[in-house]
Amino acid sequence: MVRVLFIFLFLFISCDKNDNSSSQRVEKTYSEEDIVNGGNLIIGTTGEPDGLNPLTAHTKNAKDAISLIYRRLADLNEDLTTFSPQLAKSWEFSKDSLSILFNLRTDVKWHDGEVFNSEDVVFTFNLHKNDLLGWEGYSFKENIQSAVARNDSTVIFYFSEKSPTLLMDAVEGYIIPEHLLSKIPVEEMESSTYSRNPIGTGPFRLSEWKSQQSLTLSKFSGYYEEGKPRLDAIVIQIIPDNINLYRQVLGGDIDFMENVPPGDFNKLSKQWNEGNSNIKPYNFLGRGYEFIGWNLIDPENYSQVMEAAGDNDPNLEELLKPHKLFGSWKVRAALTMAIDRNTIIDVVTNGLAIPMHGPIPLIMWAYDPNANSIWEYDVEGAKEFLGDAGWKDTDGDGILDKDGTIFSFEMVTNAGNEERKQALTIIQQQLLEVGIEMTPRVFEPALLFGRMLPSRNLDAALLGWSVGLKMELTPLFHSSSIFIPFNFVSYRSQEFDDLENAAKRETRQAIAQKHWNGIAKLLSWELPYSWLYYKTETTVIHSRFKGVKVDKRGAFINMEEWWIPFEERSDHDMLAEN
Amino acid sequence: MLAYSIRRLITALLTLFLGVSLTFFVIRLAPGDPTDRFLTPSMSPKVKAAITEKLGLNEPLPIQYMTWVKNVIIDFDFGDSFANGRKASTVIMDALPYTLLLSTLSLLFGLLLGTVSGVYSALRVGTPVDRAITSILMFFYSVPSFWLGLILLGIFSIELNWLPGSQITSIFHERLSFFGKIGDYAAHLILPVLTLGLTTAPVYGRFVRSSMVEVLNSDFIVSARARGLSERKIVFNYGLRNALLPLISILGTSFPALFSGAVIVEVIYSLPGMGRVMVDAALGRDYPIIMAASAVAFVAVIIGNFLADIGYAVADPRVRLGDSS
Amino acid sequence: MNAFKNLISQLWKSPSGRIGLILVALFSLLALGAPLLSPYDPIKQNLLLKSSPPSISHLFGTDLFGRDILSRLLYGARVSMGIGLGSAFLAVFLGSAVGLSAGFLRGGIDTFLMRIVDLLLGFPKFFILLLVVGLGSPSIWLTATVLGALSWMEIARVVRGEVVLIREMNYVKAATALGLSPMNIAMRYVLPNVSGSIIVSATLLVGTMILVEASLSYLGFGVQPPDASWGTIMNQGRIDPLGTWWISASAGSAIFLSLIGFNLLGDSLRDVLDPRTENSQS
Amino acid sequence: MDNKELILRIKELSISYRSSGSSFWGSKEEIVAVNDVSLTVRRGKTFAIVGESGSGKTSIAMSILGFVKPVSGTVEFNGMNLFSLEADKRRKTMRLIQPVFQDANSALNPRMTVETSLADSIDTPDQLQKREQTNSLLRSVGLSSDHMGKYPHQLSGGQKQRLCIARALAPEPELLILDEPVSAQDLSIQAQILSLLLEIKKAKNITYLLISHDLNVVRILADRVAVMRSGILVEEASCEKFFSDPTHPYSQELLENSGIK
Repeated sequence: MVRVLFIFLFLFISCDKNDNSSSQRVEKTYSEEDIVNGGNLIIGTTGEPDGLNPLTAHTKNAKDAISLIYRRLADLNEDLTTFSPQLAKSWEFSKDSLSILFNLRTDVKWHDGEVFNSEDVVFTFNLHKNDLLGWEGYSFKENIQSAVARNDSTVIFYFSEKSPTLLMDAVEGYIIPEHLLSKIPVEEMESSTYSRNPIGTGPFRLSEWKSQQSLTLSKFSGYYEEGKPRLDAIVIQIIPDNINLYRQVLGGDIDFMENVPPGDFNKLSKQWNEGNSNIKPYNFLGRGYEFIGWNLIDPENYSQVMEAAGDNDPNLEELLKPHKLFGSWKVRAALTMAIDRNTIIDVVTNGLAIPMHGPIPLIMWAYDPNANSIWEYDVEGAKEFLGDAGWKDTDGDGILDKDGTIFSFEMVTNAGNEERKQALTIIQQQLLEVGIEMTPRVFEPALLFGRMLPSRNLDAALLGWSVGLKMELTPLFHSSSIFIPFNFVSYRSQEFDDLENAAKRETRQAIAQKHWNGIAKLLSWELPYSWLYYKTETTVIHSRFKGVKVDKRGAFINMEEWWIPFEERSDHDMLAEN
Repeated sequence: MLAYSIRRLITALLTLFLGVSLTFFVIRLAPGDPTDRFLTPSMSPKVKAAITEKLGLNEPLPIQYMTWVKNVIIDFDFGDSFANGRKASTVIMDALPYTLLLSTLSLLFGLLLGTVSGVYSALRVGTPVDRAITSILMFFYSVPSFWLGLILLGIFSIELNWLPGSQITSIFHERLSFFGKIGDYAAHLILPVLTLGLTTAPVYGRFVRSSMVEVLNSDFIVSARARGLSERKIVFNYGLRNALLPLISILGTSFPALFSGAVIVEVIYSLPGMGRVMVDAALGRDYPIIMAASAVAFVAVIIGNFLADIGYAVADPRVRLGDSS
Repeated sequence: MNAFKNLISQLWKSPSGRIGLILVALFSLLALGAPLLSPYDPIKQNLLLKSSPPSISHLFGTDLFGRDILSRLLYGARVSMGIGLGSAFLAVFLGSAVGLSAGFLRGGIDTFLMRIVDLLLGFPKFFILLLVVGLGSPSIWLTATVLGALSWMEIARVVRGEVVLIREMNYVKAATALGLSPMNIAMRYVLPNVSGSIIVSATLLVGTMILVEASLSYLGFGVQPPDASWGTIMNQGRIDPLGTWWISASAGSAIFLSLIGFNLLGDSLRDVLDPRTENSQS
Repeated sequence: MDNKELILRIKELSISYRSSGSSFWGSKEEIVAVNDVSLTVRRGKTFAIVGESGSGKTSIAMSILGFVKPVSGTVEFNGMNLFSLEADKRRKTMRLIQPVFQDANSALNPRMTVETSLADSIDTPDQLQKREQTNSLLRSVGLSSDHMGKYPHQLSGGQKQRLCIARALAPEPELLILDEPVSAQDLSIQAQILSLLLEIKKAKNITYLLISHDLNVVRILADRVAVMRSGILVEEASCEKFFSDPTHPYSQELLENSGIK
């Protein structure tokens, strides 16, 4: 269940890591000559991919598998700003910074034996730009006017305007085979059988897919990098129940698992450090963070105004009234001080998260911890602020009131996310200590995201965003997004708009950083959100795998380089290849 | 008989049609929008509109309904899953065999266990053995299947590690011999079948016991005893036959219950059957899957009832006589 | 009241009736007396005591937030039994109304109503429940209403079957000959004589409803916080089934024991009220 | 015969049932229970219909009471066609025809006390008057007010039948349909009930339509006798004539079998 709901946590597409695997155990080191090929990796996952067509797949499970089957033109490096060649050997910017020329590899084959060439790149780009398809990385391509093949091994991308992210925009998205997909109408792309029979240029090819059970990815012998992949096969075993899955990791049936429950992860780390386990834990900054969004406008007024004026009325924004409770900055600041992030982290994630104070995700280059205004846990301060805002407990019932109304509201979250439910429960208690009555409410994701957020019909919501690789806050806070569900708090500020516009166009990183710091300071002071914590990943991998690289981009970044020494091979490595 | 069967068939089809149509409207009128799952913060409204159009969700509801009915009747096409674009019928056909396997095995196990304990108990009415069996049946009748499932899973899979606790095959399934494969399936099915079978058995056990007690007290058994027939013959030829007859009719109606029992058991043991498909589809507002799954569920129920009627007719000589007249 | 006493004493005669009565009475008292009996506030957190196993101060242990499981179960009894009773009541009301109308009025109305019953009986109920209860934020009321609205058909069948028999009884004919109104006859001559079957079905249904609600909540579809039913509490124990075994053990036992109670009581009531042994009626 | 003297007139009455048959699949067959029967009953007299079970005598009674719809024919009561009365008028009229059934057990609502059963049959809103009438009714059938609070299962068979008679008398009917009124009772009770019936008839001048297979009972109560066989009326005669000189061979057979002749 948790897995399905995960789909609903819309997240930006991004990557990152922080190489602080919690390992203190000394491991044997290997040199290039020790490396031998062969063996298998069994990945355990709670969800089945929703298809392996990079154009139409949405779930993390699908994207992970796709990253093994397909290649891009170039791949993002750990710094999240530079790129390494993949299908493109090299690239050059034009002098006017409005086009990039890619030199493609000529030795790349598709899994079906066809040769990869520039037609595939142009074909892929045209589909990315196709509205009808609704590819989720569409926004990356908005600044690109066209992609033109000069010859079989050269493609030029033309841009509308200058931007610091030209290369990132151009290389986003996996290249798909023109010879297989050109005949499929766009509308039928998602339902096409191709989604279950993907052909890519990556190190692994799909060899078997048993619905709801497992996927087998076999070594692609025609892969362009010499000697890779080193493993014979990767089996993705689907076990919908997280606890069951974890038990199988302990039992040795599964080699690799993400999202290990924090309590279990800590136990496992301890065992690993003591040398009592061959399951190696990796703890690194992930891609998700949790926050409370305060509705800044009055929900009732909003629906009346929308009904009366329609969303095309140019004066709409002026008609909106501030929220009775959270329209007040003092109240938001008090609420932020009333919440003890560390306790929440302790209980909900067993300490495996980092307190968060501002809008910039911790893995992004633009993150500067000193830029945020920090509101530490301070019950007295919270009470004082609330008093300043006129909220006093005049009738002695323990709940604050003002002009005859008591300080009471509902905080909503989506069903299916245990952590959020738990966090809500704790926050309820913490708010009660300062005299605020908060009722937690859990709604089906479809209802919450489909109806409540768009209609602003809520007081406050505890949600999480997933982080994309581009520095981007427009959907969440820009005034141009005020009527889309992502800016469900209806934040609008000229200052923010100016800063973000400038930051996104600035090609000099140092200056861009200044703008982003300004944004961090502004938002963490104005508090449309109370940011709670940034989650760390809890991934475990069997220690017989060598050459493993796990960083803020995730644990799937170099699986083609993983290998297993002969002496450590297990049952899994004897699996017949099929 | 033919006329009757045709009449039954028409009623069944009508039931199916009405039921599925009702489900269609209930689901569509429910809050929630399947396109939300495609939302990403950077998606433009234009793209969302395109998706809505692609999924046919922009049409008025009656039109959507007509289209759906047309596609199902003419092409037997239930549409493509919103979640992964696969044909809904394919998704169902992938999952259905496992649910059928689980339900059938559990039914047989529960039936066997229920009949044996019911008959045994009936032959010893009022004795401590009878009371013990009745109590045990009441125990399993009242124990929630998910709790029993958790307990069995905890003991036999997690603590003792004797049996697998998830999936239908092991990772090494492919390299097993033919019999090895069967054994592998069996090992994975033991706990689920035990869970579902044990909670179903009391339904039959209690029923068999009371009807057997009634039959054993009836005049023809008494007179058979008086004629000095062997107890064995009395129990099996006279008693059991008459006592089991009514069981057939409740078998048919217990099909829906078995189906919903399978949903929970499949979720607990992570089996790749209809249970997971249904739960996921319900959560994700995956209309085509929901509709196809409910059609299957309706068909299962209707077939169950139909088989019960036929079985009843075949088993009851009076019914057969009536037929030939 | 005399009849009631009589009934109780008859139930008390058999061991199963006694156990059923005791369990049902016990759980009802626990639910009613939750505020008095709970050693702690069921929502009061004590994070210092989070996930602690059973002890003298917390007999059934605590949950992730250090809340007392015993107190939560006592309050959960209100929700679980409330939903069980409420939905069974609704189902009995609807089922009796439909069964009585069909059996009493016969003819086209009977055929029509029973066709509907057949149709609804064919519904894959649990699946529909998943879909419908999953729609909104399922409150106690919504859950009880949906459960009740989907469970009345069997009662309608039972009631109709009985009514058809009773309708042919001479006292009904005599009443008709006396010129009593059909409504009067239905309510005073027919209904009281099917009440035995209705009470039996209703008692058994309460157990079934508690179980169905628990199953839904266990799957995460049932009532949502701040309300907590036994199923919800059990679902909470699912996060770490071995580490916090006491949560699912105690919640599971509560569900199980209440089911035993209602099932035994229902069975015993059937024995006592069996309409076929007419003279045993009070 | 003028209308005053004539209380009930049955004309060409035919009744048939649809049997569901023993066949599970099979089609339904029609069974003719009463075939073209006509007869008249005089006010203040006892008219007996005799015949074996299945001869259709009870069907005639049920159709008079309106529980069975005839295929054809009419039943006139006090000159009014019972089948074509308006609902309201019909309800009033029907209160003048009351049945007494064979099995008093099934004729009494097991959930009602003696008092309620009787009170239900008295059509007055005045509670005091109701109570009085209930009491006098009870007394008139030989029961005491001690029985008021009792349930049917607390009464003896004879007491139950007396209660049934009391209930039938409550609306002050003109015609009582007695369907095997004593055949479920012991011989000694039979005699008591029969004498009660005779007494009541004398006191209230009520007409009886007696349905019975027991010729002894018929001989005690009846003024006229009609014999039914397989739905057909084979003979109708005065009581004396019937018992002394039956014309139809079937009537003779009946008399012989009953040991009266």
